[in-house]
Amino acid sequence: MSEVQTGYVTEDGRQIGDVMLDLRAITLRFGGVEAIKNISFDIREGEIRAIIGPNGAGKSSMLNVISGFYVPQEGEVWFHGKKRPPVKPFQVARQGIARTFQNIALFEGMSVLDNIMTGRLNYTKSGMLAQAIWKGKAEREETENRERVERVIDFLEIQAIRKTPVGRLPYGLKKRVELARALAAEPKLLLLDEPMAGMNVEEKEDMSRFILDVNDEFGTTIALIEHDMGVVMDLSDRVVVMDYGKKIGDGTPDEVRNNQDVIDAYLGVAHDE
Amino acid sequence: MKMKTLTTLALTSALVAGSAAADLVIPDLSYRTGPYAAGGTPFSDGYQDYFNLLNARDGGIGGETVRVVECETGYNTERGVECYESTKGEGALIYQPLSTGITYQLIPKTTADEIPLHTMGYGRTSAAAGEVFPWVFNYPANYWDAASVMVNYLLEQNDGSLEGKNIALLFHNSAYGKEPIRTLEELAEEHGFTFTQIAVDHPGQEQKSQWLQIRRERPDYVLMWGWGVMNQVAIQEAANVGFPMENFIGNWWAGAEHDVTPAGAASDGYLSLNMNRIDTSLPVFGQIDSMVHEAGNAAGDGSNIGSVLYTRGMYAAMLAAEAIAKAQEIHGVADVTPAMVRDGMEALEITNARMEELGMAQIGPEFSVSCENHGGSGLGIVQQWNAADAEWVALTDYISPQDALIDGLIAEDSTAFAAENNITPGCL
Amino acid sequence: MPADFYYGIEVVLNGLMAGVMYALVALGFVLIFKASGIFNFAQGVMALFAALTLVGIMEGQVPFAHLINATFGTEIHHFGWHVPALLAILLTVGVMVIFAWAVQRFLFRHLVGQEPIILFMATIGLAYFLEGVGDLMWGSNIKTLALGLPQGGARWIEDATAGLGGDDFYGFFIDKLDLVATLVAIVLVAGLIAFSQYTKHGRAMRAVADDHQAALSVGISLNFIWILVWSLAGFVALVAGVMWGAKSGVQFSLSLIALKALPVLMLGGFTSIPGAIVGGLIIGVGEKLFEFLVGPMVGGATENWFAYVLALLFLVFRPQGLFGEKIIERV
Amino acid sequence: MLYREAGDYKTSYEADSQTFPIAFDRYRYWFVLAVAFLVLPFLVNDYVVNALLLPFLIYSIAAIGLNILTGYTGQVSLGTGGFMAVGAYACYKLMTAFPDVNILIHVLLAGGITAIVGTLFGLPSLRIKGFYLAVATLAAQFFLVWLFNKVAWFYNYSASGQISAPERFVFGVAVTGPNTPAWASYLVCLVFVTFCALIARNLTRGALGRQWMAIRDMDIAAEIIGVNPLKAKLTAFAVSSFFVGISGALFFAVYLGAVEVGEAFGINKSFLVLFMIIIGGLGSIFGAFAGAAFLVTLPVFLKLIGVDLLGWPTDLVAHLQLVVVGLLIMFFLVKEPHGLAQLWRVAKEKLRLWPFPH
Repeated sequence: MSEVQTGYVTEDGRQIGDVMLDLRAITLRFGGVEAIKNISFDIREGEIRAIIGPNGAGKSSMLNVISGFYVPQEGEVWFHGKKRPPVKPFQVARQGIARTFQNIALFEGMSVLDNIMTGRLNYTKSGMLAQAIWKGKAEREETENRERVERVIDFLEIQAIRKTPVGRLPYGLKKRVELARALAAEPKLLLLDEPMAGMNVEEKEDMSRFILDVNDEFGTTIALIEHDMGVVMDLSDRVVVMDYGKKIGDGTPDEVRNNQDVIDAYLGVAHDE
Repeated sequence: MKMKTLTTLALTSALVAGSAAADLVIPDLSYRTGPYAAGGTPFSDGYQDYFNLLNARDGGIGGETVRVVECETGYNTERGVECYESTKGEGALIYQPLSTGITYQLIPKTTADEIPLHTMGYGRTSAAAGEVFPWVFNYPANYWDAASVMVNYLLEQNDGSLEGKNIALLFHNSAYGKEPIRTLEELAEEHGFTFTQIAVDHPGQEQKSQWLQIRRERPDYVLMWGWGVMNQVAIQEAANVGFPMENFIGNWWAGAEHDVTPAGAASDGYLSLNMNRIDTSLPVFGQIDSMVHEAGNAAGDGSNIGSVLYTRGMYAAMLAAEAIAKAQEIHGVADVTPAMVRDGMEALEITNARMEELGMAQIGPEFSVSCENHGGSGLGIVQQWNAADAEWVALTDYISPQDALIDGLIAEDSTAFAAENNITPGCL
Repeated sequence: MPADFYYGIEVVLNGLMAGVMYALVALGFVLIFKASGIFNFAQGVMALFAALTLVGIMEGQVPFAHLINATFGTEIHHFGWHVPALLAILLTVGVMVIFAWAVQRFLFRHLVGQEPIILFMATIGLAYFLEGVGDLMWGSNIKTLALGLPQGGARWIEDATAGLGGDDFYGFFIDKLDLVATLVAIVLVAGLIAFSQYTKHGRAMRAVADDHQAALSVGISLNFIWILVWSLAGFVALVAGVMWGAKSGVQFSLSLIALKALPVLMLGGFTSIPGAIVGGLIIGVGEKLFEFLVGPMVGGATENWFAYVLALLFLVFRPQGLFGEKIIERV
Repeated sequence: MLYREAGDYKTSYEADSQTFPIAFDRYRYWFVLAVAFLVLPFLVNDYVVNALLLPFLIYSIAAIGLNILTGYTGQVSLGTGGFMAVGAYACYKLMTAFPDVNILIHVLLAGGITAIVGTLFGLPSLRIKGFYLAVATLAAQFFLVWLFNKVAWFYNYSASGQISAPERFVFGVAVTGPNTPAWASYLVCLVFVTFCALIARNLTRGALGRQWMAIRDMDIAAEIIGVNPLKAKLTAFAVSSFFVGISGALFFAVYLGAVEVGEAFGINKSFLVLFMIIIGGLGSIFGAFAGAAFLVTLPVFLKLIGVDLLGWPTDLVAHLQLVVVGLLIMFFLVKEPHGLAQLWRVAKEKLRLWPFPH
């Protein structure tokens, strides 16, 4: 479906690579309701891809399809050039796809550090016995993982709350810890579900900076859902627009901004009919 | 931290209590709480009241006062262990643990600690083999005797033949309930009756399936090894399905007043075994009433005097007191040790004359204990509930079990136990 | 074997009746769980306590007699009067209402907004407490319920059906007490439904069950509703205690009937009154039929575990229970 | 002033993830261990060991096991009694079948067998959650008890259906059977408690523990970030049952010496152990100890006060005991809903700031 067959160069001069994730004609139904209707789009390596649309457009469902949490009734998911067989969510995570959630899904009973450490689960190879004894491989791995996590903690500037139980954190910091948990997994593809919802301007600026830095420093491909149009237009390389489960636009921010369907459906508030 | 302070507290209190022991200490592992409280309370009342009577009337046993130390087990094995450990340091002379679980628990412990254990009509049947279980006594009768006595009673009712009859056993699905199965299987073969086993799972509040089965199969007789709520429900359900009460026989733990009263008039005619006679006119009750109750030393509120389990508790206390007296006689000292009491138990001889002397004529059968036989004579009576007068009426005199069969079974089981535990049988 | 076939039917019929008895116990759990999300571990003990109180009042027993006697050296046991059954039932209901009030006032009011596990745990404490108080108040001997409930097989059913299955079939056995229990259960459930549909407090109760916050916002007093619900559960406990106590006498073991209600709850769902009834019937029939058909091959006494295994198998295929709504998981 | 983090800098991640990050805690821990291993064995008598220490230690193991399943992984189980029975009967069969093998190995193997059985009964947890699962584990409880009661092979066809532990030795000292010295049975249980607590601590602070807690806190999110729920839940069932099996084996072989399945491992046992972890604190190893100590020692303590000190009738004291335990549970809850372990943590936090709380 995608028109561009090889990579492209963005306005700010970054090289975007091949198609990493290709969604082909996805249809998802809950009972009789079609949450996603025959949608196709792709995500390229190194790109920041935004999915926008009004509430109930099916954006989060789309991320859940990518995560493997929802299994679409029709359509195919291609990852790294291969058709993905039906998989469990945890297998998707192991393929290098990490994510955050719209309504924060942190583990409330654990400390910030432990929460972020869960991001490293896929890098733990020592078995149960080794972990029970603790000495040797298990301890070495634990230390390596901890070093990795500390880098993420430094990167996201949350050193001070390392040992705090997440239940006690304010909303903005929780969002950041959730991002840290996803980053600790060193994902190839990072899915962010409304990373800036409910934040004030300053917090949004911080978060935007982190997203850009992640993309820049680690070369992580990012797909995000966001409502703040300004943020979306600034951050993303390409944008998919959804409405009532249908795709109504796909392209660079400029293209989308000028797309009449999108204006009608989404930005239509300012547009006279 | 907390645990340690508690431990020290327990330690000191145990020590303090231990030093005060100069008289004859009889622990009473009672269960006045929990699901079986209705049975435990009268037994414990009778057990204690008799010792209190001895103190008041005779100044104790052989001049030594008796101190009863009551410890509540709630029929729970772990609490029983606690009770055992907390009382044995006080110089306990004889244990009457009352629950199957606690008994099995205490058989090895009392053997190691050399304190005699009396399990009167319960516990481990093969402990009657005194050479394998030198510290355990289960006179005057055990469960296998009971099964055999029941069958002998039925033989008597059927002119000596049970050929072609169908006898069902309704049993509590536990070690206790399964006790008579082996004996009854043997007897079924010998006498040619059909033997059906019907299990009731603990606690036994719901027995519809079992009684529908009885109603369908119409056994000629139902024998019951029940306990706790199972007894009351079984008797009620038997009445419900119209099973003739006079063909329904409980063992001696399924034949007390509280087992039959909830079913009211419907329980009239129900039979049960007893190892001792019920007779409220025995002089001993009058003495207890005047010398214990009116003196304010009674263990209970007095409402249980003369009841089935009160009488049995008192009977158990009498047997213990007689054994202590015997021990004093053998060893020539008044302040006997547990080991001496064991000797007294092994030399115990209960005669009609002695029982009459004690104001409880004919309360139990005559029997004597020896090193080889710790099980007594195994005699039992059959009693019948008269709902109108609310009293148990003895139907028979003491009936003998089939000794040859029971002795064989006991020998078999005790030999196996001896082999498993490296015990060389012999007299102490 | 026609007789066996009819006996099979008899087993099913009796299973249904037993199911009603289980459902009576399960109802109490459902009432409280639905309104407050509390899994009330003390429900069984409440049944025991209510039945003990009923007998105690009827017989004119002095509460805490043993404690008083032991402390003051007195010898009091009975007031010397007998209270008629109906009045005693009313008084017992009164005691259960006071109990419900006390539970709210001194326990759950301090635990508002806690997690379900904490509330569950509080009911464990309550169970211990109530068991002790019940024993202290009324003593631990077995008491006979003299309410005059009919017991025994219904002869007219037996006689009318005796001819069905040949000489070996003696007619259907149905316990009169079970028939009464069924009747009581029908009246009870109908009463509960009518109460929750047609009365102001009943509607408030349903509103609370649906959504605490919304109920609060329209001015319903949660405190009052919870006292109401616990009182109702206390009343249901009394009914269950009386029905079960009629068979066995009122004694400690009555508190164990709660175990019979758990598989029923699992099957029917913790929040559905029809679920409790249907669940009870399925469990009753299932375990009796299993004991009838398979029991003899494996040595019997299978009912206790089979009830749970039946519920378990059922849940594996329908995790939300019989009447629960399908769980849609979201993130 | 001693009890604080200030000045106790961690220079490595290993040091930071150790069990007791505060130096004072570490000293206290070593002190407790030293007293338990080196001092107590010389002080204890039969009463203290058999009535208090053995049940406390053995229930602690069971509570640790159940806490892993319920407190850490969020899977409520009421099958503890049944699984303890598996441990006990496995131990009995092994002891009688291989009398020459060391009893300690039998106990470990009994734990292993229980782990397998527990994993099997854990399978429904993949579909059934919350209270529904709790009730489902009751199926295991009732079935296992029925099975051990019914199949005579499990109790070596003995006439009574009871199993009795034959005498076995470790380093020439009897640890089971009637001639066991009190200190020996205490030490055996202490060794297993220490072993189990260490393993439990290591597992719960590491990757596996995080998986468990992730499943507990939010199973769906856990799965999406890469936790295999099947593996996490089943490992929790396995590890938990392993501990519970060990406790069952010790309960039978060392503590009671003779048991009957329905009486010793009935449904009451399942509830008791669950109460222990709830009262002690879910998701805390210390909580398992605290809960076991509370429910084992409190009744004994109350009995000492009521019967021995005040001289009340035993049945009154037993009834009052229930009232007091019930009241205490409710009182604790109202004051501190998260159990004794939380009470302990709060006390430590206050201590850490003392004497300058602001």
